[in-house]
Amino acid sequence: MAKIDALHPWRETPLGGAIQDAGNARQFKTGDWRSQERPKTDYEKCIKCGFCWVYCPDMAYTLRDDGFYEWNGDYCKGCGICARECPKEAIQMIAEEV
Amino acid sequence: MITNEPKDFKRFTPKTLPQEEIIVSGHRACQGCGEVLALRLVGKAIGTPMIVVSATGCMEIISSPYPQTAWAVPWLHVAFENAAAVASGVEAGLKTLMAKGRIPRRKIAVVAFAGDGGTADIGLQSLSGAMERGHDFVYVCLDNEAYMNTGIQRSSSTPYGAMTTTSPAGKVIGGQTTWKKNLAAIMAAHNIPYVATASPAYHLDLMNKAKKAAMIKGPAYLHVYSPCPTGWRHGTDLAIEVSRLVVETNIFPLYEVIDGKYVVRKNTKPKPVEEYLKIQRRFSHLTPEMIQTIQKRVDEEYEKLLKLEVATQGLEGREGPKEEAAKKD
Amino acid sequence: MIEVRFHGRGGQGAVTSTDLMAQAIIEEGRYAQAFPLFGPERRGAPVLAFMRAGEEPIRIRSKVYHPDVVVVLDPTLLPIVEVTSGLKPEGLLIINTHKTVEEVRNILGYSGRLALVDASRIAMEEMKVPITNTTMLGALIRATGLAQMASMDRPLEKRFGKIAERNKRAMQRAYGETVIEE
Amino acid sequence: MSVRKGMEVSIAVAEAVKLAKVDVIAAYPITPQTHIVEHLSELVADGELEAAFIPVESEHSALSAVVGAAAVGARSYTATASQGLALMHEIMFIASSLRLPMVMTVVNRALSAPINIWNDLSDIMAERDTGWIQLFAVNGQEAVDLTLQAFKIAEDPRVLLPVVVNLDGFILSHVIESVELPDQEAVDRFLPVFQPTLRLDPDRPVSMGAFGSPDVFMEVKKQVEEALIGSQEVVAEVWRDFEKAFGRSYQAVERYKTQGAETLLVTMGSISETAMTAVDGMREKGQKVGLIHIRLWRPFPFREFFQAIEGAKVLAVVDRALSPGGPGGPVGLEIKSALFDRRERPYVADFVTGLGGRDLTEEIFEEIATKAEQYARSGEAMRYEMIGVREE
Repeated sequence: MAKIDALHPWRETPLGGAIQDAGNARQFKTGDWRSQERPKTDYEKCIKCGFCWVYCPDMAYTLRDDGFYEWNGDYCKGCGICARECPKEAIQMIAEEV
Repeated sequence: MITNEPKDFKRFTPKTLPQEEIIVSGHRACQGCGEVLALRLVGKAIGTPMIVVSATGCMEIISSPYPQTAWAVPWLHVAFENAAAVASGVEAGLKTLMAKGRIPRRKIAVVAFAGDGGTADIGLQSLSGAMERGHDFVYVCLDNEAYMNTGIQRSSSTPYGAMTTTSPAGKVIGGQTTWKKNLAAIMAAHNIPYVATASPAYHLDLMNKAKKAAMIKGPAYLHVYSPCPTGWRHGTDLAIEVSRLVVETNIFPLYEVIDGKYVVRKNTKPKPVEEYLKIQRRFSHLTPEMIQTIQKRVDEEYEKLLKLEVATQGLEGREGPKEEAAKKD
Repeated sequence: MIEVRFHGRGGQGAVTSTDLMAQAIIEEGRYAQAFPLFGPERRGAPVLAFMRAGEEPIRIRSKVYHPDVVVVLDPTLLPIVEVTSGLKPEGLLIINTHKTVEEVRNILGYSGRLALVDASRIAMEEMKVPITNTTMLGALIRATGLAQMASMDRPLEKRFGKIAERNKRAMQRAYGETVIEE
Repeated sequence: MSVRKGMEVSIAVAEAVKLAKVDVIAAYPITPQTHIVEHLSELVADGELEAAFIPVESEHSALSAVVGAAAVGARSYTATASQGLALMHEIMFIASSLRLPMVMTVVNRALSAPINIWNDLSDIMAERDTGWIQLFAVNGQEAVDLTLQAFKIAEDPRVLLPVVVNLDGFILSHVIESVELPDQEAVDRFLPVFQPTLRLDPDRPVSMGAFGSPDVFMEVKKQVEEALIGSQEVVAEVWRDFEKAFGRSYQAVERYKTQGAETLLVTMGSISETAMTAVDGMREKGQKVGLIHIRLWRPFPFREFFQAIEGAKVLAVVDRALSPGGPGGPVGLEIKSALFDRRERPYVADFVTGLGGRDLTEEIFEEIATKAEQYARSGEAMRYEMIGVREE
């Protein structure tokens, strides 16, 4: 289990336990949760519809300048929604190398 | 077809979807979570500046493992049954501080997120109060049809027949014995300006409704279907598939109630409910009779909805259902 | 008293492993305790579960910090979780992997007692699912003698009913195919 | 120049909330708090108080809404009693741990069952461990003054904790008595506009109310505890400022004729005034009796308490709540524990009385003081006694 980082002494605990650094959960790489498979995009088939980006619960796709969508292994949990919803079957789930 | 959308409301199109996210990667939702996806799309549609109030539940737990937060917008969680009450205080506080010039006057979307348990059961009273008082905020019920954060216990929003850990598929009682509480109807009965149901598979429809809800002055209620692979026992890749099937089978019709007038997205050739039920193991124990009961009730509820549309819009002899269905979303 | 730590992922039945093992030990008239790392278990996320076994009633309620045995149900955890942390010097590490002893020792930089078995393959062949929780119990029993294989029958039947038989077969195969290296 | 007027104490408290220029009020009606929230509604409706009044559907939502308002930086207020306070119980702990300043008036009333709308302290005593600063008013003037002070204490950056001001239901809240309302300018100088430290602000997003795992929970709780203990200095400071501004002094533990007293009555709330009159009578008859009343209940003022009881041989504690099956009334319990490791300790006799609005007359206080002395002389250990209950 990834230890929660920044276990500070009580005096350094932020007021009321409020987390000041919005979005700092990005530090936690949920990509470690993949164990079986991960998606791979065949850009020949991709028509830039963006469904992979729209339907990803973990926002593991980012829009590239060329209009294609880039997969980010740091956060993808390997659920397979993108592969299933890609209208052109451009995304296949491939085995995670163990 | 009445379409009195707010004045400067422009519908999202596939090309005009905003990039901004209100929640970031690194949250701890399960693989393939439909609820965090629904939350993300609603937040993206409403956009900032926004202040979010969450009820206790999956979305609150997975997004705020102190000292980390997945929220990119200001966020407050107090307890399980008071998201609407806390949001009332946030809204009233902002309004007064702006009136007194203590903070800049601008439109800040106040959005409350809660699950079905936090909305239909423990939080119903504070929700009713906030709606009746007319606070200018959006309440979003992310309906994954059971208490998932505590381990898949039944709620009043669990569908008839579904197996949960407190409505088990027993030899004598086969799963949930009650029909799903109709929250959208309860909210519509509060005569608030806007109520809508939405499903992540119809993301443009969902996002347009969320945007409209935020733009309309006064309280708005969004009931968003939110698949949970862990709780519904289906593949982690099926969140969108079940979100589509639930609409195609008329189990979860998509509609709006704008100033009391129902606007229903027609579906005149619904798929049989079985197609939806069979891909989820929470329904694997259903007998043919139970499936028939569900089919019959689903058809009745859908007919009721169409009648409500006619009744509330008071329009006679408008376009028949066939022409309606032709218009694809 | 023996203390065991199980490493798995949410939804993979790590907790079931500890429960079944504890039940079997108790059926043999000895004492055992099984419990997960309490907290919200999320499908896919790395999780821990613990077990204690002994001749006398066990009166410890804290987590296991210095296990005698560590069982790793899922090889994909090795790069991201320090599975050997707190393991006693003379402790035993049991891993579901198709890799060889040398490869595992290099990856982990671990020179202690090691037991390996390709539980994923066995589970797929015997049960058609990549769930290795019962399969790995075969390896655990083989490597530690914590209980008799026969003592697993009733707990397995109670827990899995019709599909208990498949689980038993997978467990038997793991018992046979486990490679132990002092 | 402010002038003394005859006014119902509830109305006076509402006027104090107006003087404090509160931003948001959220309240649900409950006897005997209703006159406060009714008058506040009138002030808002007449435009005399620029504030949002949220007529919530329950006390649980009242405190929840106030937490929401405080979280966006609004000066926020609510008032309740008895069952309403009990319904807020869950949120009381959360408000303090979120370090959000707010002020609540509790018009003390008995907890059911049997349902009873009259006065005792059972409602607030059930909230002892919620992390709120707790103050007690003895008369109408104090109720006004403490309300203004409560906002200043709560909002002090060294404190940032919610504050509750207790005043007895009916026997104080519904009494017309002489009250001097300070003028607005003086209050504005004493209590400037609220400058929030923690605020939900889209330009600087923070997450409040996060999920605290075992690794971090105790650190957050330690911070709240230290803030609560540390708040005692700020309370004293605020009282000094108040005295400079308005000429009325306040102490954590107030004394009445304690010089040369061997027996001290220990009271809380408005019954202290009746007890003072009883002390006058006993002093005239030569009984060496005095009185202290605890104004600051949380954080418990140990130092001031020990100073106030110096020289006393017997403490006759008047508890207005019972801790069933426990070592007696909550106040007696706390005093015995505070004294436990003192070298010399006065004899402590704890009397639970006046529950559910039973009237406390001078005679009862004389009986309490006299009985306490008898117990002390007999050297017999006395856990507590419910005095005033009909035996026959």
